[in-house]
Amino acid sequence: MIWGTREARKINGAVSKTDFELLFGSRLEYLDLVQNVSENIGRMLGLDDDSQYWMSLSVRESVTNAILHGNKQDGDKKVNVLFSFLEDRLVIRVQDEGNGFEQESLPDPLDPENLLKPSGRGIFYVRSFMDDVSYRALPEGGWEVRMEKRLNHQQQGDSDDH
Amino acid sequence: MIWGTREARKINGAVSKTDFELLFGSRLEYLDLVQNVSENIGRMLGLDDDSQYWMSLSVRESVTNAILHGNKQDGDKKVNVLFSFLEDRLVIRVQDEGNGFEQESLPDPLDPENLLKPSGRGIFYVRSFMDDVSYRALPEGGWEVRMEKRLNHQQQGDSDDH
Amino acid sequence: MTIDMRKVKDVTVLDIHGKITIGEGSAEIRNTVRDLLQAGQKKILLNLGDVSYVDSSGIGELVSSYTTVTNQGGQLKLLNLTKKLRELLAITKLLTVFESYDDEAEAVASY
Amino acid sequence: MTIDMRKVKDVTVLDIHGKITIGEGSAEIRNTVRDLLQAGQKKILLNLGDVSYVDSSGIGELVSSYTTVTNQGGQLKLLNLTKKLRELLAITKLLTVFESYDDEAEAVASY
Ligand SMILES: Nc1ncnc2c1ncn2[C@@H]1O[C@H](COP(=O)(O)OP(=O)(O)O)[C@@H](O)[C@H]1O
Ligand SMILES: Nc1ncnc2c1ncn2[C@@H]1O[C@H](COP(=O)(O)OP(=O)(O)O)[C@@H](O)[C@H]1O
Repeated sequence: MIWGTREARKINGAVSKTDFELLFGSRLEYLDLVQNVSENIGRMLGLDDDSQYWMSLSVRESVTNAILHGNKQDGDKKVNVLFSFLEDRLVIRVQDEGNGFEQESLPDPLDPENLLKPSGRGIFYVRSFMDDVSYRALPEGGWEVRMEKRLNHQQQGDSDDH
Repeated sequence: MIWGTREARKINGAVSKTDFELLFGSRLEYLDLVQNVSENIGRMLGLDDDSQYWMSLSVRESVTNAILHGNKQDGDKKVNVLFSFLEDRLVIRVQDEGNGFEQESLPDPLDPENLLKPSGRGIFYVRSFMDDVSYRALPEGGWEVRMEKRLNHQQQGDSDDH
Repeated sequence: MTIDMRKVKDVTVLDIHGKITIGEGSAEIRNTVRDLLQAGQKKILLNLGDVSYVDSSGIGELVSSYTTVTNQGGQLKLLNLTKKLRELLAITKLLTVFESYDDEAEAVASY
Repeated sequence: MTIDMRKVKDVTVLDIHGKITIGEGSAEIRNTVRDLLQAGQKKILLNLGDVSYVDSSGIGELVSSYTTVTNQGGQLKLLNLTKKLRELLAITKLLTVFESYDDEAEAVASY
């Protein structure tokens, strides 16, 4: 691919500008597709294979939560995934139509009493793999998870020639 | 993948309902991504490899036209690709912010005098590979290409088990 | 996801293929394990070498299979962790919970 | 897209790798062909066996390379068409315009 991080630097604009956006009904069947788009976006921006993998896993986990917890699998409620390609980082926002959660009240999956719980690790993984993660209630209603992944410009050129 | 044409039949709704939607600035750099999403959607719906290929090539050609002719590569103008998963067919609509064209005035690329022209084959390919193609000016402004691909339910089961 | 079952000495090996994710029938492992326990098979080895993808729900699936087996006095161990799965287990401090092997004969001998 | 150039007898073979599409520097073939003509090389063979993708703009690129060469009294032929590319050429009635081969020696001998 000719287009690598060099071009990604040119793509730009304000922090809030969305470059590529997905909008879909709350169906778990779309998870593979969303993960795949995320991987391809990572590749397009020159992320190395591992970073692509963990970034798209983080998107997948966040979209899973949006579908299950935010929209409660109501197929008529939408999930919106917004990608912003900034000079030095990829910003991804996952929005659902639910009421969100209180960050402070989330149990810590590493706490010995939670270690063997069958759930409660998704957000922890996202926070581990992404460079910055924050949450907010949207002014127009709904909930947003915002994640950042720094782009590693040292790798510029690696993905330029095939 | 567990999800194949069997599930695709269940996904449904009115003809105009959009199930999966892409929205992005008018940049040719996104063509690979859009094509890839289309291929994955084709796979998810149980299209065979060849049909996936020609369907996603048709989407790619239509998005190329939306970017080049509709939005004249103005990065601030958006292209919208809307996928509707119907019981028996996939409907894809590609929308841009331009004024469209008159179908009757399009030169026929098979006409001997056009055979060696360097351009003018995109729409012809789309019409060849898709089952139904139509165009319209959008009431809110902009232009839409609407394409249908029939789903081949005989192949049900082929893609169910991996 | 598909599961193949085979017996090596007195150990039941479950060869898991495909994805262990929320959309992909992730309760299947748990159910298979429960059936084995009911049939009195308490030495269970999950071969994960052909697993292409695991999400947090899949990790939860492995954990709940583990606790179910342990609670009934059995042993559930893991075989052929991929690099990515190992990392997912490591950062949630589960790598030390599970006994895991890269060699099947060694795994079978460990019960 | 990348282009490797080599000489087989008096024929210049261009090995095209990757995609011939609108985003992918599709004018490169045309430019290379023009340079060859200027250097007096009029027997040109495009080896498309390693081309992964072609869109309508890529087809246009092949056509305009062909007309440029023909207009200057040269010959441009195609080698190793993939099944998909063959179909794209066929439905736009271009398969009969281009001379194409699946065997390089045969292609070279045909000039
Ligand atoms: N988008 C969301 N909307 C509402 N609640 C959420 C959302 N995402 C996460 N949560 C809450 O946070 C909890 C922890 O999420 P997570 O760490 O992904 O684990 P799990 O989904 O396995 O419970 C969820 O159980 C849910 O209560
Ligand atoms: N979305 C569009 N908006 C405006 N004009 C269009 C659009 N799509 C196609 N056209 C017109 O139709 C013509 C034929 O398109 P096409 O068959 O794809 O060939 P090409 O793009 O190579 O010219 C274009 O040259 C353009 O004038």
